[in-house]
Amino acid sequence: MAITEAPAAPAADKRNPLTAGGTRITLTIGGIAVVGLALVYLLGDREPALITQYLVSGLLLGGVYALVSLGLTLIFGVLGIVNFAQGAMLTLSMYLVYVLQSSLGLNLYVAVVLTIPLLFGFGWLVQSMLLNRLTEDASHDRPLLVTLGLSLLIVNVLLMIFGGRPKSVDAPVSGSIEILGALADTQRIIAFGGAVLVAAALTLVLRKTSMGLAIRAVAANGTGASLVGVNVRRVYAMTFGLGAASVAVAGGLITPFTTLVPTAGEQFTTLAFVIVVLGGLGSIPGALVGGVFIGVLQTVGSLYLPGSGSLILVFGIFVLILFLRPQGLFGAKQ
Amino acid sequence: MTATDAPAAPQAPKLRPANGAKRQYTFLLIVIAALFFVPYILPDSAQPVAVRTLIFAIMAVGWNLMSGFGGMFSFGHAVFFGVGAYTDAYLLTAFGVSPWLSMIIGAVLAAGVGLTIAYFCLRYKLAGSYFALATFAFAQMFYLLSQNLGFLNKTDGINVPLLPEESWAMLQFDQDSKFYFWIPLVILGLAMAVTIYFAHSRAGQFAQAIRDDATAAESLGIKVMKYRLITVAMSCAITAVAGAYYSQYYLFVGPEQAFGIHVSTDAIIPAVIGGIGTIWGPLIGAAVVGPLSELIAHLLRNPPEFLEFLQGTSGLDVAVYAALLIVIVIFLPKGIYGTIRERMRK
Amino acid sequence: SDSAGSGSDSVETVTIGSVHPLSGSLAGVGGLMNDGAKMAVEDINAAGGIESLGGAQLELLDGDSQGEAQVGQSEAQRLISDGAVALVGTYQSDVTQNVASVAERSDVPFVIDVAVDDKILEQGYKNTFRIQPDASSMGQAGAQALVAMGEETGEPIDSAAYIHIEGAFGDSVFAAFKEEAEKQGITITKEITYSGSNFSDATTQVSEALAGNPDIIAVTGYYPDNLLVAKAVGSMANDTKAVFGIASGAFDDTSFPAAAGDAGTEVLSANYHYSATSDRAADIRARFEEKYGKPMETASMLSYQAVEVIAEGLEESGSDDPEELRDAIAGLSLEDPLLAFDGPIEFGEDGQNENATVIVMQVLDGKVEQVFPQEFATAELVFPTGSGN
Amino acid sequence: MILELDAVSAGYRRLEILHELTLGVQEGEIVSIIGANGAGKTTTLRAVAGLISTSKGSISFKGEPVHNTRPDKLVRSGLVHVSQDRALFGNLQVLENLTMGAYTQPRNTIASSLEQVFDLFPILKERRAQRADTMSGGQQQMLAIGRALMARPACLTLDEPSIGLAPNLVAQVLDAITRIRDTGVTVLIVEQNASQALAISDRAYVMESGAIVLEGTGSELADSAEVRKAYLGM
Amino acid sequence: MSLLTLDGVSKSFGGLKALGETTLEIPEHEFFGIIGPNGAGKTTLFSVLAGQLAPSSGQMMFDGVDITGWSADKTAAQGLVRTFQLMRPFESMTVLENVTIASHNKFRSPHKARDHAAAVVERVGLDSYMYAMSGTLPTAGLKRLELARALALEPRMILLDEVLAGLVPTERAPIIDLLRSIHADGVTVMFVEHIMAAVMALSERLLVMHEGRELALGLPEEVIANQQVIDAYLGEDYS
Ligand SMILES: Nc1ncnc2c1ncn2[C@@H]1O[C@H](COP(=O)(O)OP(=O)(O)OP(=O)(O)O)[C@@H](O)[C@H]1O
Ligand SMILES: Nc1ncnc2c1ncn2[C@@H]1O[C@H](COP(=O)(O)OP(=O)(O)OP(=O)(O)O)[C@@H](O)[C@H]1O
Ligand SMILES: [Mg+2]
Ligand SMILES: [Mg+2]
Repeated sequence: MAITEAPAAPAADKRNPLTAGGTRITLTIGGIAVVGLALVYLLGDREPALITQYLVSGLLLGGVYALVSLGLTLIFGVLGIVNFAQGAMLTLSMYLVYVLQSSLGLNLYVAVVLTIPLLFGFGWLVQSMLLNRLTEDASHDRPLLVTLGLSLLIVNVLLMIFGGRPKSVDAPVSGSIEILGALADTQRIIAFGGAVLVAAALTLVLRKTSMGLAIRAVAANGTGASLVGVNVRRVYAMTFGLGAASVAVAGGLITPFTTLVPTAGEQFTTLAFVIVVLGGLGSIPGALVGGVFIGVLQTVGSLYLPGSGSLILVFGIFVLILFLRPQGLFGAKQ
Repeated sequence: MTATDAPAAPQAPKLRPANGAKRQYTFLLIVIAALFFVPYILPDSAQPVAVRTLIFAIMAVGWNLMSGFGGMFSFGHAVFFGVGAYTDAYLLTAFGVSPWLSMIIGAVLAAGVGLTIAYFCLRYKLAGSYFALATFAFAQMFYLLSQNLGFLNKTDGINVPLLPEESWAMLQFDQDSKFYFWIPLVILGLAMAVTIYFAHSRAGQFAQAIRDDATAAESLGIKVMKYRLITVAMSCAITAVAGAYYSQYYLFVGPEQAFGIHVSTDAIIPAVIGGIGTIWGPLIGAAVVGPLSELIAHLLRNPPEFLEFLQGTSGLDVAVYAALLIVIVIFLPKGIYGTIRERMRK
Repeated sequence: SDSAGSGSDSVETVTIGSVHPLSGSLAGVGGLMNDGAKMAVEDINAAGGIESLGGAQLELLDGDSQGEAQVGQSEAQRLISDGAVALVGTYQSDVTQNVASVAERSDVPFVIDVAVDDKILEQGYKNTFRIQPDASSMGQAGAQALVAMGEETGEPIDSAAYIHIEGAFGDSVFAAFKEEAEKQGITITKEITYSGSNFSDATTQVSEALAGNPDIIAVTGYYPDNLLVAKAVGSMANDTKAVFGIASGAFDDTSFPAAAGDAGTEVLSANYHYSATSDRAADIRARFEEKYGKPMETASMLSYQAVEVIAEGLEESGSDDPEELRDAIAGLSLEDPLLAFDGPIEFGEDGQNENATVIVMQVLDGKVEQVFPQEFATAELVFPTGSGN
Repeated sequence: MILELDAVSAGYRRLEILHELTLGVQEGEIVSIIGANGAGKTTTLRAVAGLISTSKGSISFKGEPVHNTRPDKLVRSGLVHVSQDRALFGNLQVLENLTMGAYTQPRNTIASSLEQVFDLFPILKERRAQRADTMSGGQQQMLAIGRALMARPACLTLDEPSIGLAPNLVAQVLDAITRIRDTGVTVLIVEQNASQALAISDRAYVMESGAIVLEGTGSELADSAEVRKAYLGM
Repeated sequence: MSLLTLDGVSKSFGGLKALGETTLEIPEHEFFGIIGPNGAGKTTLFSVLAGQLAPSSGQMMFDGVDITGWSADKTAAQGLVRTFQLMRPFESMTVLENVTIASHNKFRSPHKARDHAAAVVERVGLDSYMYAMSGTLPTAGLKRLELARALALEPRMILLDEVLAGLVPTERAPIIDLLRSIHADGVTVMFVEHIMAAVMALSERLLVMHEGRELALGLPEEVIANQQVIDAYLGEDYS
């Protein structure tokens, strides 16, 4: 796993970084966010109703980002793999949902549930067949290239099977509700809920199950884990599988409001990395908060920096945080 | 107490006497001389692929200096390539500056940009994946910036105007001119020569020591930041030259061509496949990867009979390429050259 | 390349190169376009080939640009050195740019089927021709159509908010629209841009557009993002008279009505389009769909048309020499275009088809119908539309 | 013999370090391996623990062949290794490290195992909420041993448990090892502090260049002039 | 005159004071030993002296120059060089190259640097490993390599962090001899060690550290008779 050379502080965070809540950090970010938003409302020179709409949209977009990042934070945090196939796996799960729905006529959400084990298996296979050896060598350039290749492979195989024409799925629910005068799309609210649910589920798995314990041990010291009886390769495969399974939820829940083409997931890969590093490698709450933070930053930022301008802001803040708090918002110092 | 037979004495360690840079220069000369004849052998239709391969090779040689010899894994070499490409296109269209001069200016600019980025990344002690992601973020920022900067024509990009006549000063020849191959070949030769020189120089040795263990190097009196930055500057400058040549050969550069993610990976893939941190790795890697997708596409266009059914499946060539990439990375852990060298040493 | 023909009339096959994105994110449309070109070649061959060349058969070589400019360029070079005497392509402006420079240097005519950027033809290249209207003329024609529709239905349009993709395409369509619209007395209440490479929610853009209470919301962009815009408008209470796409990649696509559902109903789109009133076009579309199992989109029809242009050039010049072919294409007047154009296909000095124009389509009953101008109409225009709810 | 190595060859990549090495440990013994630096002692223990693979020969544990078996399987069968670098979970607490040690054990036995470990190393009880990587060198060594004990090993292999420790800690750790043996655990230990190690060993092997050259009881070897000269520096 | 002077030097990590205010004078050409329990702050002291860590307070003078807050490379160039407790070879390089890296700092000419390095490699007894990749060296070899690299800089003063740890007794003797000869060449030596036999044999003066502070300082025999030292560090066997 990549480790910065920054000197360690003694007993910085006694809790385990994978699930640590980081109350102080949450409060700090919350505080900054509230102050920032207050400034936008007071001095932003835009209609409050419009700002509220941007805020709500940003939160919901953040939910989508968080969904995509949750799986990645496990894969990156525990296995140290810069998984460039994250976006492609997302697309894969979307097509699976599409196939399940169009061939078996399943309800969208039933299809999503069925996709979870499928992607878990896919992730398991990818890790145990392609990546295990590289993970053990602790190399970071080679897994990066393998996942890059994998991403190309998935996208193009999807292209071969489904062609490049856009597809769409039917959602059982649609429409939108109003929050403080701002419109919130129901499907996006469901996706947001999904993000919280996945985060909770992953936290539960990591905290309460013996597999979770093993994952944390492997993250802390692979050899050490094998010396206490953990089958490290299995944990690797399991972790990648869990990461992929979370991606399945993400893909399934965003399918109804995304144009389904073989490259649909790609745009999320980059931001997911930003979010994961921002939140702290391997931190579940970090991915959640980071996702929402980036979503809001990008959306509210676009009030003043339209188009790609707000993305420059996102990357700028990312680099700043890398410099000033390399362990991320929720990461314990190494 | 029982005594067992004493085992054989430990084998003496294999000697590895210094092999001076001379042999490598000689070899380089032979390789470049041999490559000189490539345009006579290749069919016209393959020449663009050969030129593209050379551009990849130059980028990979540049990337390898910083990431292979310097140990600073850059995932944002598009920044330097793009700076070179845009400098050339911009200076040419705005002021009519000769591309040869622009190459130098672009190289200097890219080195400057690289120094700034690397300085901050190193100052804040980013390493490993974090360093890679930081450079990646910078590349994204440059990408977005180039889309928003008016003087770079935003997303439109810049066209290098076509000249009616061939011109050495403006680096333009007939479409099929062999100079389009020979010029990057010479640039590649120079870049390789720089690499060989650097690898054996005092500064290069320091850089490699720092890569292996910065703390130990510093405690031996080596100015860590200085030698790291020297490495970065050279790497960025070489990559920028590749970018400038790109603009001249393709006569067009836009944000995607200059700063796109794939530009960064194009620099990395040949080096990793060939052997990261070795002198010959990037060259070998580029020679393999450059034509690979073309070869696959060619094979699929005119498939042997038993593969007939695959003809015309879109995406297949890229999928095969991706699969091969995965296989090579997994089965040649040290890259092609690195693996061969290891075999020979043992 | 020395493969250019001799000019004699004893040629057996004439090779045309086609460069499109067959893989990558645009593979869907790229594949359709390639198929369109292929089908044109087959149709022409079946009809006896090029008569003036003694019934010479056409052959199509295809190249995959992978959506990348430099790949497109080397593919074009490959096709020419493999004997192509003319090129068609390429859908993307930057790739087209590079292919155009290859065509110029090799003195091979290049007929652009789709690529919108004005700039491509501003290089002064003499070998490049474009069938479709360019970005600025679409913006201008869009504004004119809007005014005319308003007058016809007695619902004058005073204001518009404009949502468009960042970059050359969106910017130039918008600029031309704005200039023309303001001339005609329409105020632009707001210009909202978004980034095409990272766009997964349009609510904010749409709510910002609606904030100025415009009569219509005009939209320019690609398929996924315009779909998002349509859906966002559909979900918000508003009293605009219509959503009006100009050069929109989505609104007149056959898959749009199903994908957008209710939100797509009565959405308008000003765009170049295959001529739904032409029997010839209808026949081609029917056969295409039967053969490839996919509906033939307009882009694909343009590729078909581009091959026809080249074939007609060959016919006129009676030679497969690229330079003679080029001259013939430049002087061409091709009647009965497959697109809803203002007359025959004729290229101006800069290579632009002078009669290229946009028509207005509307999603009605889950189908894209041509509604304006009257001569191309397949259904009755509904205006103002139901999008105000 | 609870643990037996028969003509084992092993090494790194193409480099063979152990050349047909043979040794055995009886149930309930403390056996130590001493030898020059680079003789291959660590390599031997790593091969036994399944951390590197063997190319020739066999290793058996409780009569079953176990060479080239994954480390976690060996742990389940009762063979537990404490490596030279300790391999602790640095960012987990002392208590979590210990609990993790009992990963292969039924949950209801954890409490009693903990008690045993705390008996042996009271400092661990005192510091149970401290992060492992902030503990001092000696404390970390105790934690590593304690974690291994949590797996209720039948046989414990220790690689230089006293390296870099202050003299008083060296004595403490070696003393603890005797007490561990007294609870019925078999111990195979590699030590630089040869004289102290021999003093607590039932039997010992002397290793040279990847093979065993001498074996005997602890006191035999400690008294041998040859060993004293070559390994004890006396 | 003293070569090295520490005046109230301390180092804290966050809330932890790893090294308390330390005041110390080391005369030129002394052989100065340091012992103390694990975590006493010995390595921290070295890191502060050598410039790896900036002191939290205090002042350090070396050879009449104030070196407080200097970076490691500057300190090394000044003639104050350290070795590492956990060996840190440049793994991609041979033994000779490792040492040449250091001698490059003394000699601009590559040939001179090489010859000098080769001589140092021989001096530390690594000649048979001259061209071996440093990563494959056994522990004893790595310890010698650490020494060789430091010596190649021709230091005025050398800080040795547990150069004997991990060595079997027979391997220790030649290193101890080597240290003596280095000292005989006029180099001032400060060393941390847990192996008491060596400590007693080598130190002219001995400092005992405990929890970041000086517990005792004086002649070795006096120091190890100190009851506090026995309690904190040596254990009953030494009483
Ligand atoms: N990962 C490795 N790759 C290559 N060679 C290695 C590796 N680890 C150890 N060696 C070599 O194997 C030999 C035996 O090493 P080992 O660590 O087993 O010795 P040891 O007896 O434990 O010595 P020490 O007292 O130094 O710990 C040494 O020559 C060493 O250099
Ligand atoms: N980078 C650091 N961050 C936080 N605490 C540190 C750091 N380095 C050392 N410490 C702490 O400072 C104290 C002193 O450590 P130091 O390494 O100087 O001990 P030492 O005397 O060299 O011990 P040993 O004999 O075990 O090598 C220890 O408690 C250690 O945990
Ligand atoms: Mg050892
Ligand atoms: Mg220490």
